[in-house]
Amino acid sequence: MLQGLIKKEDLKKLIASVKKEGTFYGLIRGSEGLSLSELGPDDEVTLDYSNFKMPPKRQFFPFSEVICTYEDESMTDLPLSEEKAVIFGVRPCDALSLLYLDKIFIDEKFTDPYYRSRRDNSLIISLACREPLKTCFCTSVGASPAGKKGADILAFEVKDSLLFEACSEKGTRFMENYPAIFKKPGKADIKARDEEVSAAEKRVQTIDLSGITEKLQGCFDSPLWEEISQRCLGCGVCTYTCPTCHCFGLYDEKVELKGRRIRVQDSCMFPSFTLEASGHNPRTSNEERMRQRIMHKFRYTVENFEDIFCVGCGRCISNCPVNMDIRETLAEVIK
Amino acid sequence: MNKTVDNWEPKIVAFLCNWCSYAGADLAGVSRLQYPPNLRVIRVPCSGRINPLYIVKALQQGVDGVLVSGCHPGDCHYISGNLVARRKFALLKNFLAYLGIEPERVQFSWVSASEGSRFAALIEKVVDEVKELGPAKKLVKKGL
Amino acid sequence: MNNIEIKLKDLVKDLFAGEKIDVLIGYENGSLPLRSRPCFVHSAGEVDRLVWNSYCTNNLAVYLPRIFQRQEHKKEETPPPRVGIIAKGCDARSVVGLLKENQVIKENIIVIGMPCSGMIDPAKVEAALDGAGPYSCQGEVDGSLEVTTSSGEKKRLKREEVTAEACLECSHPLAEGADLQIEGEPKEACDERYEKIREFEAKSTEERWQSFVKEISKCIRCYACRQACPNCYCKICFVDQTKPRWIGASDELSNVMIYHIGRIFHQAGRCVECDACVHACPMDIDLRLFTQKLVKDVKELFDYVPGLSVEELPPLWTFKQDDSQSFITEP
Amino acid sequence: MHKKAMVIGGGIAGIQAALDLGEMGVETYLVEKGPSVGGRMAQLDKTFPTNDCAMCILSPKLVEVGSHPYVTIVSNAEVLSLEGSPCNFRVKVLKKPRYVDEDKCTGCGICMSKCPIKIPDPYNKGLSQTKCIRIPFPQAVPAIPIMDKETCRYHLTGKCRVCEKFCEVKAIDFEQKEQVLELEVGSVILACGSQEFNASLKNEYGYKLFPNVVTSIEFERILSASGPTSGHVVRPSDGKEPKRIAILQCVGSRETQAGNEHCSAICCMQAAKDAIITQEHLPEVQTAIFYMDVRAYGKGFDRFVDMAKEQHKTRFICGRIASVESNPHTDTLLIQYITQEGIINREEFDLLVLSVGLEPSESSMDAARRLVVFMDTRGFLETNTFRPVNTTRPGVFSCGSISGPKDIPESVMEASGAASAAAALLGELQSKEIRFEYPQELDIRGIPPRVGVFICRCGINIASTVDVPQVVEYVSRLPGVKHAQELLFACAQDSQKIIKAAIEEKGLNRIVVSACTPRTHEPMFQKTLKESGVNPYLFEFANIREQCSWVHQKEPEKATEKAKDLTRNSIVKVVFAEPLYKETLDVKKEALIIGGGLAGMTAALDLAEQNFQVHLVEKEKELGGNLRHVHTTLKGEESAPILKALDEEVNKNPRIKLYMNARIREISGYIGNFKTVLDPPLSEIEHGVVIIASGGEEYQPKEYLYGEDDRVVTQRELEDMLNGSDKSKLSSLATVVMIQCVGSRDDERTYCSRVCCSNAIKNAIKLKELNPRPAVYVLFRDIRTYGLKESFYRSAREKGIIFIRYDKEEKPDVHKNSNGLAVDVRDKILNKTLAINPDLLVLSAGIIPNPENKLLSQFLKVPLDPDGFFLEAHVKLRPVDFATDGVFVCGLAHYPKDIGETIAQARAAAGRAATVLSKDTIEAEGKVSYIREERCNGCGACVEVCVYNAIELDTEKRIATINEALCKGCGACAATCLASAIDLKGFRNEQILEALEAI
Repeated sequence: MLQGLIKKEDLKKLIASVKKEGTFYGLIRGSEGLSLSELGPDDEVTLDYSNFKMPPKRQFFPFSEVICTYEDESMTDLPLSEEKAVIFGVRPCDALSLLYLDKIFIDEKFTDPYYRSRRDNSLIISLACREPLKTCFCTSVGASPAGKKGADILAFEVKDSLLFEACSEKGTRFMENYPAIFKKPGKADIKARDEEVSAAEKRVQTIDLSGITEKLQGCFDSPLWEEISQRCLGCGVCTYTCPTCHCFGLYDEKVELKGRRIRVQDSCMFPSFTLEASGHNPRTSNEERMRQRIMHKFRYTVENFEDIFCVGCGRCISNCPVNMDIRETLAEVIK
Repeated sequence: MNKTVDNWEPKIVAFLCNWCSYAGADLAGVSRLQYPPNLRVIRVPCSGRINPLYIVKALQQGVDGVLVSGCHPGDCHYISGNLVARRKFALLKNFLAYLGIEPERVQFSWVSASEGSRFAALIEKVVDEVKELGPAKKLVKKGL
Repeated sequence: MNNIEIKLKDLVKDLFAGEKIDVLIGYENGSLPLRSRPCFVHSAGEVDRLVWNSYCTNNLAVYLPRIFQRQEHKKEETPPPRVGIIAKGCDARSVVGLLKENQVIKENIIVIGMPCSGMIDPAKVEAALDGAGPYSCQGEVDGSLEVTTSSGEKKRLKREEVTAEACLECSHPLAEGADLQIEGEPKEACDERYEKIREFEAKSTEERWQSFVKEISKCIRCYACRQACPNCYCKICFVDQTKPRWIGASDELSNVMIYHIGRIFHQAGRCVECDACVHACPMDIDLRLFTQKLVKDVKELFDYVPGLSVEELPPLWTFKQDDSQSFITEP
Repeated sequence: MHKKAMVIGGGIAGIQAALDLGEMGVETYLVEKGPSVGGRMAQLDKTFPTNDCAMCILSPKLVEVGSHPYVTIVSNAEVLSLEGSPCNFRVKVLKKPRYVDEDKCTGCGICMSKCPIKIPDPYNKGLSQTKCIRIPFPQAVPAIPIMDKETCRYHLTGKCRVCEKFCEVKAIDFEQKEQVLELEVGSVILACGSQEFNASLKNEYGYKLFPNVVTSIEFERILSASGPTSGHVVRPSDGKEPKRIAILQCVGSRETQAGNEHCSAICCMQAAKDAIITQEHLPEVQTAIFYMDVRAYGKGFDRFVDMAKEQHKTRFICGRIASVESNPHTDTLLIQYITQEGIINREEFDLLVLSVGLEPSESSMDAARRLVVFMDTRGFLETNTFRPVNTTRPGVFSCGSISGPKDIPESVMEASGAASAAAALLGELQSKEIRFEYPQELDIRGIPPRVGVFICRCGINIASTVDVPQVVEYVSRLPGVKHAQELLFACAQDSQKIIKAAIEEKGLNRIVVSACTPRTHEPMFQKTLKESGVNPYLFEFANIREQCSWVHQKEPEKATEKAKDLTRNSIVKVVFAEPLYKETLDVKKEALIIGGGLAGMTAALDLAEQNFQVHLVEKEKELGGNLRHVHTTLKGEESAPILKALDEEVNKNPRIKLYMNARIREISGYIGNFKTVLDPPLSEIEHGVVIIASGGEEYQPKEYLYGEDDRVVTQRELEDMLNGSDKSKLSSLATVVMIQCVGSRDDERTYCSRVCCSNAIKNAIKLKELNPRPAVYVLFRDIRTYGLKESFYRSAREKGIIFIRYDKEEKPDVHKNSNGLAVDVRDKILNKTLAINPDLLVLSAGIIPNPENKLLSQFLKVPLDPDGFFLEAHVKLRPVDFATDGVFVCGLAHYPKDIGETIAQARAAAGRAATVLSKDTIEAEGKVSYIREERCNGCGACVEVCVYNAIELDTEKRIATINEALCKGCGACAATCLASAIDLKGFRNEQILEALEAI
């Protein structure tokens, strides 16, 4: 396991080096708050944050993208992205979410070339979590503040430095590319890191999800859903800010003979999601939609991919306008 | 501002009510009054028919200006369609300007069936003002 | 438990006891600090869930249209319930608007007016804590809010500074016209309004456009603003319509802009300035900067304030012969 | 013979009469002496008191009459003789040559543009020039040029024929001859109108001597945007904007030296209107109107005059102009005038407008002579107060100003009334069935659009500017277009054959024609589609002439681009068009008439005569209403026998069912299908129309000691006394004072009650006739004996009745003193207060609306005006209709009016009602609104914005529902609906958005 220490102020050097081959994404705090942005060497990288608002799926699975254009009878696919990118500062929970998305978009039979080219061309550097939020519950769903899954490199804040630890071949190759930048960490650094990690892990609130999938298998027609969903406004905040939600729709836009096909993220919380061309809608109510979302994440994905598609980032909780709390919902199901 | 754009001619869409303004435009024609060829007319039965979204959509489609014209208050073939519309228009005009869309891009007027020359003068004025602004960029859909 | 809360619970219990209502829409404690959230109480036994505090930000009127909507998808229609609703000034104004637009059945609703002293805006608290939600809250002390951050730091925030904008500028804090009133000291009405709007108006066209671009660029099209708005009760919102499709589905900026222009314009003469949309927005878009402009214009042009009278026609449903037409182009 | 009639005169009255007859299924010839119908109204700029644009409201009527299947316009023609008897007339009509073949001409106007001879334009009163061969005005119907033989170069010199050379359809015919048509009709309506007084006869005002003296009709053209100066108000001498304008009233009216004795009835309001409009054009202008009396006697007139005074800075000067001088250097006018106080003033003006009166025209009098109907000594048609639309010859009716000066709504009312009378006469005859056989319509469901595009060259009108072949080439490549071609004249008959052939050969299912304005030719192409089995709404028109080639003559390339764009747009719109069908609904051929007064009875008899069942509801125990208190008319006709006869006729008519002492409990439904519950008998009746004739009441004065002193009575009470048994009391009177405007024109009721001046004069004269001794004083504000009533004012003064003007601010003071009753009034002419001790004080109490109007208006969802009278759909052209179809109003329910006017309006209401009842079904518009239920929230916004009451909320389903029969297709509901749950067929959101996308 390759490890390397880098002074926080030396991050700029790394950015400058990476810039020669590709793009470096990191977090900066601008007038509009925190955002994952393309960085130059002169930008001040922020390390002081809990997590950022929009999950990293947006880097690979944009809200909308043109996938082909057509004119008359001919159709042209859009070229694949060739941009090399390093994404720095993703939290471990979010890094894990990318593995789930890969299961959807990179499949032996059906691979999404646009998603795949972006994934293949990117390197993920996670930043271990020190200050979990009130809404975090990663440890209950298989993630953790210092989880490595999904990351190519996991970075830890250690005093005035960052400790980089390669978690994949890609990560190892990356670190080997910049021998001048990384120094070998000392024992004290490792110890400091270990302390931080265990402190953070302890602070994450937990919920007991044992048997959740089985419970869900038995409660499709439960009156529970109506009760739970009463308060829900039916917006798309939870799904759009969720790092694993990935449903989308296809739309055609045309001008005279020319047109383009666009893929746009969709949300199972919207009635239009299931609206059929005939006008029929099999899911007309909020409760059915709410049930679908929970079932999808905690039952269907387990049945199909053997994973709960939730990483416990808490975005759906903190952003919900009416404080729908998925932890409470799950607790209700289990009860 | 953008006067330097070569050979650029603004495209202006005009929503005209059938009974007054469209007839006024016809009269301008019958009277052979010459005005700039930048207008594309969409005939509607009444200015009251015009959903404010049409105007916004026109801007999104990349037209450089939108003109809406109906009957003068009192002349409406449908009694008060133009007066119901007037309230929407007043708010929309203010609102779009407030958002930073140049006010000259979206204009409202009244032209009666006997005002061929007013119609021609109106088009002259609107085209001039839009030319002054240059091609529309705001609110325009990308990739058209 | 505060005095108002006790009075409220007693009153609601009486309503259930007297079989006046089938359901009460009120607030309960949320799962996060500084959050009270909407709740539905179906019996006297559940009344103790109810709370009344400085975190009751949501506009509860948003639930009314759907409660009263005909349940066409259900095999058997149940008669519409009798509903009690706890109402701040803004919620009550929304109810008036909904009554006017036939979304609420007048005979089936009891509005309980609350003496609202202004609600705390969680977004303001978050901003004061560098963008993260508080880990816990110790309550109000001497006009300040005491909170602890995720890093364990304790902070005191001046109440005034974390009070929601809508509440600071509220012109009718009292739920006038409510069926029942809980006595108390509401906040004073604010007469000095629209200062921000006037400031914005004074900017150059370009500056205003840039601000608009900046705000709308944040939008993720989650429609939380729409879903939280009591006036946005359309069965199928214009953005979701096909044949014709008013707006492209992508997040191309012009699409997003037209969504917001359309939605906000649909509030013209209807918006009660509750800021439900603002509070719902996960991206902190300053929607108030735009919604309030129309409120101001409607007042100035048509001398109309929404939500105050059930009888008065909404301004865009009617006209006056001498309405302003200074906006008309004279060739 | 089937139902046939002839209307002579194509002004607004004639047009309305022809349209109403046509709608009643009467085949009608509309004979017009000029080249186009339209009359004087076509020359007006605006109309009072609403300042509506005259052409905006007239031109749809012109188009309608020009294309009505039951109306044939015979223009440039006059009637020579009328023989036979009612229901069996033979008319000889002389059709004069136009030198243009009406069948061939397409109205393209090329002849006009090429003709080298310029002549003064009669449409613009000679203030501008037109061509010797010309279409009389842009909206003319028929839109066919006429050649002025007197000035035609070819006719004068034998050389030229330029017009013939350029006419591609060979329509010019220099050899055209006069033609005499012999037509058979059942009844005739005379509507030949009047003419303006020749201001040259009053040479003291300098007309034709000084350039800046114009007549009011010339000024009307100057104000008009389509006039000689394009609506720039300038004075003729130097083209500069006038700063001071004088308008002189009563030029040729109310004086007998060179003019006419009668009042012309319209000039006061026209002057106020012109002052307002002028000030709107020139905010700084100062206008002074010199008048004798301000005769603002109609609905909303007084408010209009107040507006002129208060908001438009118009001075109203009661006085006459004595002399006019023109400064030879500046052409400024120095006007000397005498005020009513007798003061002589001199003032400079830049422009003097002479309000010329109306007088019988030579052609009207000729027509009257040829038809052998009697005229009065002035030359107006002789009519009886109780038979206002009848002439002296049975079967011949009249309307409009041929029987005395009157304004547009009265002319229109008389027109509908005359139409009703003419149709009633033909009651037993059958309507000619006009039925078009069309092939089975193509079912296009599931068939992709196959668009045929036809681009018209319009001779060279389009083709000389727009590169037509290029447009054809361009559009032929557009999606959905299966056929594109050019046509020399798309509207020509052979072009229709070409279009039909293309539809058949290529299986076209949607058609676009790029040509001229759809406003005139659309119905014709729609007919062609129908004849080919294509739904007529699968058609779009692109206007590349009026709105392209003619306005971009110097930019052919850009015009071509525009023509492509416009055509493409129409193609997109037609691709998204859907076949539409007009809903029809059955008509219950019965009428409900509310009110059994003169108006209600008259309307009931007219409808019954046309074989319709009538339900007449009267709240009192006897019929007659206010007429019971009117004993004689101003002309001296006795009303009692008339009332008795009416009462009997109504009572014995088997088609009239009377409900006495009855009230309306409930009315529901809509045109063709109303349901009303009456009490008694508390049963429901079904009917197709409603006529409101609920009358009005005399104001009960609270002022001038009325009710406190027996010597104070109202005019009505005086009239009862004059016609009662105790006349002896009256013969002993020494002094009688009458006070006008009691309860009228004050702050509480701002309107003029219209009849009180005539009533006072009638009673005053009667008093004098009874006993010439007493002094009779009439204290008035303005004497409003409008029209032919003026002669009675004159005769009253001749009989020694004393008229004293008072101001609203200085009302007479009535009190009791030792001498009995005392009236103090300030006489402005003498400039002192007169103290009169009458032994009878008569108050001219105004007419107030029926207090039950409010309830009725709620029942029927029709509006009231601010004064509480019913508000008609349009004050000028729809004086008895409401926006809500199938409901009509007449009599005092509408506004105070005299007997003749009431009868005319009642017959008009009957006529309008008959246009509904004579049909078995009513056909709705094709382009109407529809609801998309799945979107409708039931908020009710649409219900509020619909002025036609075509939308209701279904309380059960909580969604809006549209009654297509009532929808007029304005689309206000669709634009107001936030949920887009309402859309307008033919202008659907989808069509408009697609069209926008294609721009």
